[in-house]
Amino acid sequence: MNRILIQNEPFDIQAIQDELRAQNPAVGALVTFLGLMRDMNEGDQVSDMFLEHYPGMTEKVLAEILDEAERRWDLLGIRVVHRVGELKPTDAIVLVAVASAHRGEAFHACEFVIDYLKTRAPFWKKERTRDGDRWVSARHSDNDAERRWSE
Amino acid sequence: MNRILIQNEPFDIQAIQDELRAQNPAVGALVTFLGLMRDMNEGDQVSDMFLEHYPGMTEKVLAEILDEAERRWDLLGIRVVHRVGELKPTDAIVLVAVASAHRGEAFHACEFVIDYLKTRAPFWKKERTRDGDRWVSARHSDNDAERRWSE
Amino acid sequence: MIKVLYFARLREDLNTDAEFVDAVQDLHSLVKMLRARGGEWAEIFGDDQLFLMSVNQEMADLATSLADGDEVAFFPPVTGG
Amino acid sequence: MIKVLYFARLREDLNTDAEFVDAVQDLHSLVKMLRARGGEWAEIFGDDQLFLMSVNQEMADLATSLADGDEVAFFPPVTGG
Repeated sequence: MNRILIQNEPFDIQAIQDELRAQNPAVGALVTFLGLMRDMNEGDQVSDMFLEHYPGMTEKVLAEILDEAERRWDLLGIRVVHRVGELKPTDAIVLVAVASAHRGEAFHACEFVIDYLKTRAPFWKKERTRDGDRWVSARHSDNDAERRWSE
Repeated sequence: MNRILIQNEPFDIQAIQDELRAQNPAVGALVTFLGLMRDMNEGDQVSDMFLEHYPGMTEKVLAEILDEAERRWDLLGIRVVHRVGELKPTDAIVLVAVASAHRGEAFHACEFVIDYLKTRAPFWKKERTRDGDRWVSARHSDNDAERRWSE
Repeated sequence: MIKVLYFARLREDLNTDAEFVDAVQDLHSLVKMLRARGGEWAEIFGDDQLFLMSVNQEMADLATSLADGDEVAFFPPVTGG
Repeated sequence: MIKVLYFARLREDLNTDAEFVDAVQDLHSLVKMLRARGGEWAEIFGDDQLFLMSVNQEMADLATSLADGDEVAFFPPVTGG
Protein backbone atom coordinates (compact mmCIF):
# COMPACT_ATOMS: atom_id res chain seq x y z
CA MET A 1 0.00 0.00 0.00
CA ASN A 2 2.83 2.38 0.89
CA ARG A 3 5.82 3.15 -1.28
CA ILE A 4 9.15 4.84 -0.71
CA LEU A 5 11.38 5.92 -3.58
CA ILE A 6 14.83 7.53 -3.44
CA GLN A 7 15.95 8.56 -6.90
CA ASN A 8 18.15 10.84 -8.97
CA GLU A 9 15.49 11.50 -11.58
CA PRO A 10 12.61 14.01 -11.33
CA PHE A 11 9.31 12.41 -10.34
CA ASP A 12 5.82 12.60 -11.80
CA ILE A 13 3.62 14.27 -9.17
CA GLN A 14 0.37 13.64 -11.00
CA ALA A 15 1.10 9.93 -11.49
CA ILE A 16 1.78 9.50 -7.77
CA GLN A 17 -1.40 11.30 -6.75
CA ASP A 18 -3.44 9.39 -9.33
CA GLU A 19 -2.09 6.08 -8.10
CA LEU A 20 -3.21 6.79 -4.53
CA ARG A 21 -6.80 7.50 -5.51
CA ALA A 22 -7.16 5.19 -8.50
CA GLN A 23 -9.97 2.70 -8.19
CA ASN A 24 -10.42 3.38 -4.51
CA PRO A 25 -13.78 5.07 -3.89
CA ALA A 26 -13.07 4.95 -0.14
CA VAL A 27 -10.52 7.78 -0.51
CA GLY A 28 -12.15 11.06 0.50
CA ALA A 29 -8.98 13.11 1.06
CA LEU A 30 -5.56 13.25 -0.52
CA VAL A 31 -3.00 15.61 1.02
CA THR A 32 0.26 16.20 -0.81
CA PHE A 33 3.32 18.00 0.44
CA LEU A 34 5.86 19.03 -2.16
CA GLY A 35 9.22 20.39 -0.97
CA LEU A 36 10.99 22.53 -3.55
CA MET A 37 14.47 23.94 -3.86
CA ARG A 38 14.58 27.69 -3.19
CA ASP A 39 17.20 29.98 -4.67
CA MET A 40 17.87 31.64 -1.29
CA ASN A 41 18.99 30.14 2.02
CA GLU A 42 20.15 31.99 5.10
CA GLY A 43 20.31 35.20 3.10
CA ASP A 44 22.51 33.86 0.31
CA GLN A 45 21.75 33.14 -3.31
CA VAL A 46 22.04 29.41 -4.02
CA SER A 47 22.72 28.36 -7.61
CA ASP A 48 22.48 24.62 -7.11
CA MET A 49 22.59 21.83 -4.58
CA PHE A 50 23.88 18.31 -4.09
CA LEU A 51 21.85 15.88 -2.02
CA GLU A 52 23.69 12.94 -0.43
CA HIS A 53 22.08 10.08 1.48
CA TYR A 54 22.85 6.83 3.25
CA PRO A 55 21.45 4.17 0.94
CA GLY A 56 19.66 1.42 2.82
CA MET A 57 19.30 3.32 6.08
CA THR A 58 17.23 6.02 4.38
CA GLU A 59 14.64 3.52 3.21
CA LYS A 60 14.64 1.80 6.61
CA VAL A 61 14.07 5.03 8.55
CA LEU A 62 11.32 6.13 6.16
CA ALA A 63 9.58 2.76 6.40
CA GLU A 64 9.56 3.12 10.21
CA ILE A 65 8.10 6.62 9.96
CA LEU A 66 5.31 5.39 7.66
CA ASP A 67 4.58 2.46 10.00
CA GLU A 68 4.26 4.88 12.88
CA ALA A 69 1.94 7.13 10.84
CA GLU A 70 -0.28 4.14 10.10
CA ARG A 71 -0.39 3.23 13.78
CA ARG A 72 -1.52 6.74 14.64
CA TRP A 73 -4.10 7.38 11.90
CA ASP A 74 -6.51 5.50 9.63
CA LEU A 75 -4.86 5.79 6.23
CA LEU A 76 -5.43 4.41 2.75
CA GLY A 77 -1.92 4.78 1.35
CA ILE A 78 1.26 6.87 1.64
CA ARG A 79 3.88 7.72 -0.98
CA VAL A 80 7.27 9.25 -0.26
CA VAL A 81 9.63 10.20 -3.09
CA HIS A 82 12.93 11.95 -2.36
CA ARG A 83 15.44 13.06 -4.93
CA VAL A 84 19.19 12.83 -4.39
CA GLY A 85 22.13 14.09 -6.47
CA GLU A 86 22.19 17.40 -8.34
CA LEU A 87 19.27 19.81 -7.90
CA LYS A 88 18.47 23.30 -9.15
CA PRO A 89 16.17 26.03 -7.76
CA THR A 90 12.46 25.27 -8.41
CA ASP A 91 13.21 21.52 -8.60
CA ALA A 92 10.95 19.31 -6.49
CA ILE A 93 13.09 17.68 -3.77
CA VAL A 94 10.57 15.60 -1.88
CA LEU A 95 6.94 14.56 -2.12
CA VAL A 96 4.79 13.10 0.66
CA ALA A 97 1.26 12.14 -0.35
CA VAL A 98 -1.30 10.60 2.03
CA ALA A 99 -4.73 9.21 1.19
CA SER A 100 -7.46 8.75 3.79
CA ALA A 101 -11.23 8.66 4.12
CA HIS A 102 -11.24 12.01 5.98
CA ARG A 103 -9.12 15.12 5.68
CA GLY A 104 -8.00 15.54 9.28
CA GLU A 105 -6.11 12.25 9.25
CA ALA A 106 -4.54 12.89 5.85
CA PHE A 107 -3.31 16.35 6.93
CA HIS A 108 -1.88 15.12 10.22
CA ALA A 109 -0.16 12.10 8.75
CA CYS A 110 1.34 14.07 5.86
CA GLU A 111 2.80 16.72 8.18
CA PHE A 112 4.00 14.04 10.62
CA VAL A 113 5.88 12.17 7.87
CA ILE A 114 7.67 15.24 6.52
CA ASP A 115 8.50 16.50 10.04
CA TYR A 116 10.08 13.16 10.96
CA LEU A 117 11.81 12.82 7.60
CA LYS A 118 13.45 16.22 8.16
CA THR A 119 14.98 15.22 11.51
CA ARG A 120 15.54 11.48 11.13
CA ALA A 121 16.14 10.41 7.54
CA PRO A 122 19.86 10.43 6.61
CA PHE A 123 19.94 13.04 3.84
CA TRP A 124 22.42 15.90 3.66
CA LYS A 125 22.32 18.99 1.46
CA LYS A 126 25.34 20.80 0.11
CA GLU A 127 24.65 24.19 -1.45
CA ARG A 128 26.63 26.03 -4.09
CA THR A 129 26.78 29.81 -3.44
CA ARG A 130 28.91 32.64 -4.83
CA ASP A 131 31.18 32.19 -1.79
CA GLY A 132 31.69 28.51 -2.53
CA ASP A 133 30.12 25.22 -1.46
CA ARG A 134 28.70 24.70 2.02
CA TRP A 135 26.90 21.97 3.90
CA VAL A 136 23.47 23.05 5.10
CA SER A 137 23.06 23.17 8.89
CA ALA A 138 20.21 21.41 10.65
CA ARG A 139 17.40 23.80 11.65
CA HIS A 140 16.17 24.18 15.20
CA SER A 141 12.69 24.80 13.80
CA ASP A 142 12.74 21.26 12.37
CA ASN A 143 13.48 19.79 15.78
CA ASP A 144 10.67 21.87 17.26
CA ALA A 145 8.33 20.64 14.52
CA GLU A 146 9.18 17.03 15.32
CA ARG A 147 8.77 17.47 19.05
CA ARG A 148 5.15 18.60 18.67
CA TRP A 149 4.19 15.05 17.76
CA SER A 150 5.29 13.57 21.10
CA GLU A 151 3.36 16.10 23.22
CA MET B 1 -1.82 35.80 -6.99
CA ASN B 2 -4.80 33.84 -5.67
CA ARG B 3 -7.50 32.25 -7.78
CA ILE B 4 -10.90 30.79 -7.08
CA LEU B 5 -12.76 28.71 -9.63
CA ILE B 6 -16.23 27.18 -9.37
CA GLN B 7 -16.91 24.92 -12.33
CA ASN B 8 -18.87 22.00 -13.70
CA GLU B 9 -15.91 20.49 -15.53
CA PRO B 10 -13.17 18.31 -14.00
CA PHE B 11 -10.00 20.25 -13.22
CA ASP B 12 -6.35 19.63 -14.03
CA ILE B 13 -4.61 19.01 -10.70
CA GLN B 14 -1.11 19.04 -12.16
CA ALA B 15 -1.61 22.32 -14.04
CA ILE B 16 -2.81 24.10 -10.87
CA GLN B 17 0.15 22.87 -8.81
CA ASP B 18 2.59 23.71 -11.60
CA GLU B 19 1.20 27.23 -11.88
CA LEU B 20 1.81 27.92 -8.19
CA ARG B 21 5.47 26.98 -8.34
CA ALA B 22 6.30 28.06 -11.89
CA GLN B 23 9.10 30.58 -12.16
CA ASN B 24 9.02 31.29 -8.44
CA PRO B 25 12.23 30.03 -6.81
CA ALA B 26 11.02 31.51 -3.47
CA VAL B 27 8.48 28.67 -3.14
CA GLY B 28 9.86 26.02 -0.77
CA ALA B 29 6.62 24.24 0.07
CA LEU B 30 3.43 23.44 -1.80
CA VAL B 31 0.63 21.73 0.11
CA THR B 32 -2.35 20.43 -1.83
CA PHE B 33 -5.62 19.13 -0.45
CA LEU B 34 -7.80 17.16 -2.80
CA GLY B 35 -11.32 16.25 -1.66
CA LEU B 36 -12.80 13.27 -3.48
CA MET B 37 -16.23 11.75 -3.72
CA ARG B 38 -16.54 8.50 -1.75
CA ASP B 39 -18.99 5.76 -2.64
CA MET B 40 -20.16 5.44 0.98
CA ASN B 41 -21.67 8.01 3.33
CA GLU B 42 -23.27 7.39 6.71
CA GLY B 43 -23.24 3.66 6.00
CA ASP B 44 -25.03 3.84 2.65
CA GLN B 45 -23.78 3.19 -0.86
CA VAL B 46 -23.88 6.40 -2.90
CA SER B 47 -24.05 6.05 -6.68
CA ASP B 48 -23.75 9.73 -7.55
CA MET B 49 -24.14 13.23 -6.26
CA PHE B 50 -25.41 16.65 -7.27
CA LEU B 51 -23.61 19.73 -5.97
CA GLU B 52 -25.58 22.98 -5.83
CA HIS B 53 -24.14 26.38 -4.90
CA TYR B 54 -25.07 30.05 -4.56
CA PRO B 55 -23.27 31.73 -7.48
CA GLY B 56 -21.68 35.01 -6.49
CA MET B 57 -21.81 34.45 -2.74
CA THR B 58 -19.61 31.36 -3.05
CA GLU B 59 -16.81 33.33 -4.69
CA LYS B 60 -17.23 36.17 -2.19
CA VAL B 61 -17.01 33.87 0.85
CA LEU B 62 -14.00 32.04 -0.57
CA ALA B 63 -12.21 35.33 -1.33
CA GLU B 64 -12.72 36.38 2.30
CA ILE B 65 -11.34 33.06 3.54
CA LEU B 66 -8.23 33.45 1.36
CA ASP B 67 -7.75 37.05 2.55
CA GLU B 68 -7.89 35.85 6.14
CA ALA B 69 -5.37 33.07 5.39
CA GLU B 70 -3.00 35.65 3.92
CA ARG B 71 -3.36 37.85 6.99
CA ARG B 72 -2.45 34.91 9.22
CA TRP B 73 0.45 33.38 7.28
CA ASP B 74 3.18 34.36 4.83
CA LEU B 75 2.00 32.81 1.59
CA LEU B 76 3.06 32.85 -2.04
CA GLY B 77 -0.23 31.89 -3.68
CA ILE B 78 -3.45 29.98 -3.10
CA ARG B 79 -5.72 28.16 -5.54
CA VAL B 80 -9.21 26.91 -4.79
CA VAL B 81 -11.20 24.95 -7.37
CA HIS B 82 -14.59 23.50 -6.51
CA ARG B 83 -16.78 21.46 -8.79
CA VAL B 84 -20.56 21.79 -8.90
CA GLY B 85 -23.21 19.78 -10.76
CA GLU B 86 -23.12 16.01 -11.29
CA LEU B 87 -20.36 13.99 -9.61
CA LYS B 88 -19.49 10.29 -9.38
CA PRO B 89 -17.47 8.34 -6.78
CA THR B 90 -13.68 8.90 -7.16
CA ASP B 91 -14.29 12.31 -8.80
CA ALA B 92 -12.28 15.19 -7.36
CA ILE B 93 -14.73 17.65 -5.74
CA VAL B 94 -12.42 20.33 -4.42
CA LEU B 95 -8.76 21.30 -4.54
CA VAL B 96 -6.98 23.72 -2.21
CA ALA B 97 -3.31 24.36 -3.00
CA VAL B 98 -1.06 26.72 -1.03
CA ALA B 99 2.49 27.81 -1.84
CA SER B 100 4.84 29.25 0.77
CA ALA B 101 8.54 29.55 1.55
CA HIS B 102 8.20 27.12 4.46
CA ARG B 103 6.08 24.06 5.05
CA GLY B 104 4.46 24.96 8.38
CA GLU B 105 2.67 27.94 6.90
CA ALA B 106 1.57 26.08 3.78
CA PHE B 107 0.12 23.22 5.87
CA HIS B 108 -1.72 25.52 8.26
CA ALA B 109 -3.14 27.76 5.56
CA CYS B 110 -4.29 24.81 3.41
CA GLU B 111 -6.12 23.16 6.31
CA PHE B 112 -7.56 26.51 7.41
CA VAL B 113 -9.00 27.20 3.95
CA ILE B 114 -10.68 23.80 3.59
CA ASP B 115 -12.00 23.88 7.17
CA TYR B 116 -13.62 27.28 6.58
CA LEU B 117 -14.85 26.34 3.12
CA LYS B 118 -16.65 23.34 4.67
CA THR B 119 -18.58 25.45 7.18
CA ARG B 120 -19.01 28.78 5.38
CA ALA B 121 -19.08 28.45 1.60
CA PRO B 122 -22.63 28.00 0.25
CA PHE B 123 -22.42 24.56 -1.37
CA TRP B 124 -24.94 21.76 -0.82
CA LYS B 125 -24.62 18.09 -1.69
CA LYS B 126 -27.48 15.84 -2.68
CA GLU B 127 -26.68 12.14 -2.80
CA ARG B 128 -28.35 9.41 -4.80
CA THR B 129 -28.67 6.14 -2.85
CA ARG B 130 -30.68 2.93 -3.37
CA ASP B 131 -33.34 4.39 -1.05
CA GLY B 132 -33.63 7.55 -3.13
CA ASP B 133 -32.12 11.04 -3.14
CA ARG B 134 -31.16 12.84 0.06
CA TRP B 135 -29.56 16.11 1.04
CA VAL B 136 -26.36 15.61 2.98
CA SER B 137 -26.46 16.90 6.57
CA ALA B 138 -23.80 19.24 7.93
CA ARG B 139 -21.23 17.45 10.09
CA HIS B 140 -20.51 18.39 13.69
CA SER B 141 -16.88 17.41 13.08
CA ASP B 142 -16.64 20.19 10.47
CA ASN B 143 -17.79 22.78 12.99
CA ASP B 144 -15.26 21.45 15.48
CA ALA B 145 -12.54 21.66 12.83
CA GLU B 146 -13.40 25.29 12.14
CA ARG B 147 -13.51 26.24 15.80
CA ARG B 148 -9.89 25.14 16.35
CA TRP B 149 -8.72 28.17 14.34
CA SER B 150 -10.25 30.71 16.70
CA GLU B 151 -8.73 29.17 19.85
CA MET C 1 -38.75 45.31 -3.01
CA ILE C 2 -36.49 42.64 -1.63
CA LYS C 3 -35.30 39.70 -3.70
CA VAL C 4 -35.49 36.43 -1.77
CA LEU C 5 -33.62 33.31 -2.90
CA TYR C 6 -34.01 29.74 -1.63
CA PHE C 7 -31.38 27.04 -2.07
CA ALA C 8 -31.04 23.28 -1.81
CA ARG C 9 -33.49 21.49 0.51
CA LEU C 10 -35.35 24.75 1.22
CA ARG C 11 -35.83 25.43 -2.48
CA GLU C 12 -37.25 21.93 -2.91
CA ASP C 13 -39.42 21.81 0.23
CA LEU C 14 -40.85 25.29 -0.40
CA ASN C 15 -41.07 24.69 -4.12
CA THR C 16 -39.67 28.20 -4.71
CA ASP C 17 -36.27 29.31 -5.92
CA ALA C 18 -36.81 33.08 -5.91
CA GLU C 19 -39.47 35.70 -5.25
CA PHE C 20 -39.84 39.43 -4.60
CA VAL C 21 -41.44 40.68 -1.40
CA ASP C 22 -42.17 44.16 -0.06
CA ALA C 23 -39.34 45.67 1.90
CA VAL C 24 -39.46 45.04 5.66
CA GLN C 25 -37.28 46.36 8.47
CA ASP C 26 -35.09 43.37 9.20
CA LEU C 27 -34.66 39.62 8.74
CA HIS C 28 -36.68 39.00 11.87
CA SER C 29 -39.73 40.62 10.23
CA LEU C 30 -39.14 38.76 6.98
CA VAL C 31 -38.86 35.37 8.69
CA LYS C 32 -42.04 36.08 10.70
CA MET C 33 -43.86 36.92 7.48
CA LEU C 34 -42.68 33.72 5.76
CA ARG C 35 -43.59 31.60 8.81
CA ALA C 36 -47.10 33.05 8.71
CA ARG C 37 -47.66 31.38 5.32
CA GLY C 38 -48.23 28.09 7.20
CA GLY C 39 -47.53 24.52 6.03
CA GLU C 40 -43.91 23.87 5.01
CA TRP C 41 -43.17 27.57 5.50
CA ALA C 42 -44.22 27.49 9.14
CA GLU C 43 -42.26 24.29 9.70
CA ILE C 44 -38.96 25.48 8.22
CA PHE C 45 -39.04 29.06 9.45
CA GLY C 46 -40.20 27.93 12.89
CA ASP C 47 -36.95 26.03 13.56
CA ASP C 48 -33.76 28.11 13.41
CA GLN C 49 -31.63 24.93 13.14
CA LEU C 50 -33.03 24.38 9.64
CA PHE C 51 -31.88 27.51 7.88
CA LEU C 52 -29.09 30.05 7.47
CA MET C 53 -29.53 33.55 6.03
CA SER C 54 -27.51 35.97 3.97
CA VAL C 55 -28.08 39.59 2.94
CA ASN C 56 -26.34 40.76 -0.21
CA GLN C 57 -24.27 37.56 -0.17
CA GLU C 58 -22.94 38.09 3.37
CA MET C 59 -23.94 35.80 6.24
CA ALA C 60 -26.58 37.48 8.39
CA ASP C 61 -28.78 36.87 11.44
CA LEU C 62 -32.31 37.79 12.52
CA ALA C 63 -31.15 41.21 13.72
CA THR C 64 -29.72 42.18 10.32
CA SER C 65 -31.67 45.13 8.91
CA LEU C 66 -32.95 45.24 5.34
CA ALA C 67 -33.25 47.96 2.72
CA ASP C 68 -35.10 48.24 -0.55
CA GLY C 69 -33.19 46.38 -3.29
CA ASP C 70 -31.44 43.92 -0.94
CA GLU C 71 -30.86 40.32 -1.95
CA VAL C 72 -31.75 37.90 0.85
CA ALA C 73 -31.09 34.16 0.68
CA PHE C 74 -32.27 31.28 2.87
CA PHE C 75 -30.49 27.95 2.79
CA PRO C 76 -29.64 24.90 4.92
CA PRO C 77 -26.29 24.49 6.71
CA VAL C 78 -23.63 24.15 4.01
CA THR C 79 -22.12 20.82 2.98
CA GLY C 80 -19.50 21.50 0.31
CA GLY C 81 -15.87 20.46 0.10
CA MET D 1 35.87 -6.43 12.07
CA ILE D 2 33.49 -3.51 12.06
CA LYS D 3 32.66 -1.56 8.92
CA VAL D 4 32.67 2.20 9.54
CA LEU D 5 31.04 4.63 7.11
CA TYR D 6 31.32 8.43 7.02
CA PHE D 7 28.84 10.72 5.30
CA ALA D 8 28.58 14.32 4.09
CA ARG D 9 30.73 16.87 5.93
CA LEU D 10 32.39 14.14 8.03
CA ARG D 11 33.35 12.17 4.92
CA GLU D 12 34.89 15.31 3.43
CA ASP D 13 36.61 16.62 6.54
CA LEU D 14 38.04 13.21 7.43
CA ASN D 15 38.77 12.40 3.81
CA THR D 16 37.39 8.91 4.36
CA ASP D 17 34.16 7.31 3.21
CA ALA D 18 34.60 3.84 4.67
CA GLU D 19 37.08 1.71 6.58
CA PHE D 20 37.29 -1.51 8.58
CA VAL D 21 38.41 -1.46 12.20
CA ASP D 22 38.87 -4.22 14.78
CA ALA D 23 35.76 -4.98 16.81
CA VAL D 24 35.42 -3.01 20.05
CA GLN D 25 32.86 -3.28 22.83
CA ASP D 26 30.66 -0.28 22.13
CA LEU D 27 30.38 3.03 20.27
CA HIS D 28 31.99 4.80 23.19
CA SER D 29 35.20 2.79 22.69
CA LEU D 30 35.08 3.30 18.92
CA VAL D 31 34.65 7.09 19.22
CA LYS D 32 37.53 7.22 21.74
CA MET D 33 39.73 5.33 19.33
CA LEU D 34 38.87 7.66 16.42
CA ARG D 35 39.41 10.76 18.56
CA ALA D 36 42.87 9.45 19.46
CA ARG D 37 43.89 9.80 15.81
CA GLY D 38 44.32 13.55 16.43
CA GLY D 39 43.84 16.43 13.96
CA GLU D 40 40.40 16.58 12.32
CA TRP D 41 39.52 13.29 14.00
CA ALA D 42 40.09 14.72 17.47
CA GLU D 43 38.13 17.84 16.55
CA ILE D 44 35.04 16.11 15.19
CA PHE D 45 34.87 13.23 17.64
CA GLY D 46 35.62 15.57 20.54
CA ASP D 47 32.32 17.47 20.04
CA ASP D 48 29.15 15.42 20.25
CA GLN D 49 27.14 18.20 18.55
CA LEU D 50 29.00 17.49 15.33
CA PHE D 51 28.01 13.91 14.68
CA LEU D 52 25.25 11.32 14.88
CA MET D 53 25.79 7.57 14.88
CA SER D 54 24.04 4.48 13.61
CA VAL D 55 24.64 0.78 14.04
CA ASN D 56 23.31 -1.53 11.34
CA GLN D 57 21.33 1.42 9.95
CA GLU D 58 19.53 2.16 13.22
CA MET D 59 20.18 5.36 15.16
CA ALA D 60 22.48 4.65 18.10
CA ASP D 61 24.25 6.41 20.96
CA LEU D 62 27.59 6.04 22.76
CA ALA D 63 26.21 3.27 24.98
CA THR D 64 25.23 1.07 22.00
CA SER D 65 27.27 -2.13 22.05
CA LEU D 66 29.02 -3.50 18.96
CA ALA D 67 29.61 -6.99 17.60
CA ASP D 68 31.86 -8.37 14.92
CA GLY D 69 30.36 -7.69 11.47
CA ASP D 70 28.38 -4.60 12.50
CA GLU D 71 28.03 -1.62 10.17
CA VAL D 72 28.59 1.69 11.98
CA ALA D 73 28.05 5.07 10.39
CA PHE D 74 28.98 8.59 11.51
CA PHE D 75 27.29 11.62 9.98
CA PRO D 76 26.23 15.21 10.71
CA PRO D 77 22.69 16.15 11.77
CA VAL D 78 20.42 15.40 8.81
CA THR D 79 19.15 18.09 6.42
CA GLY D 80 16.91 16.39 3.87
CA GLY D 81 13.39 17.19 2.82
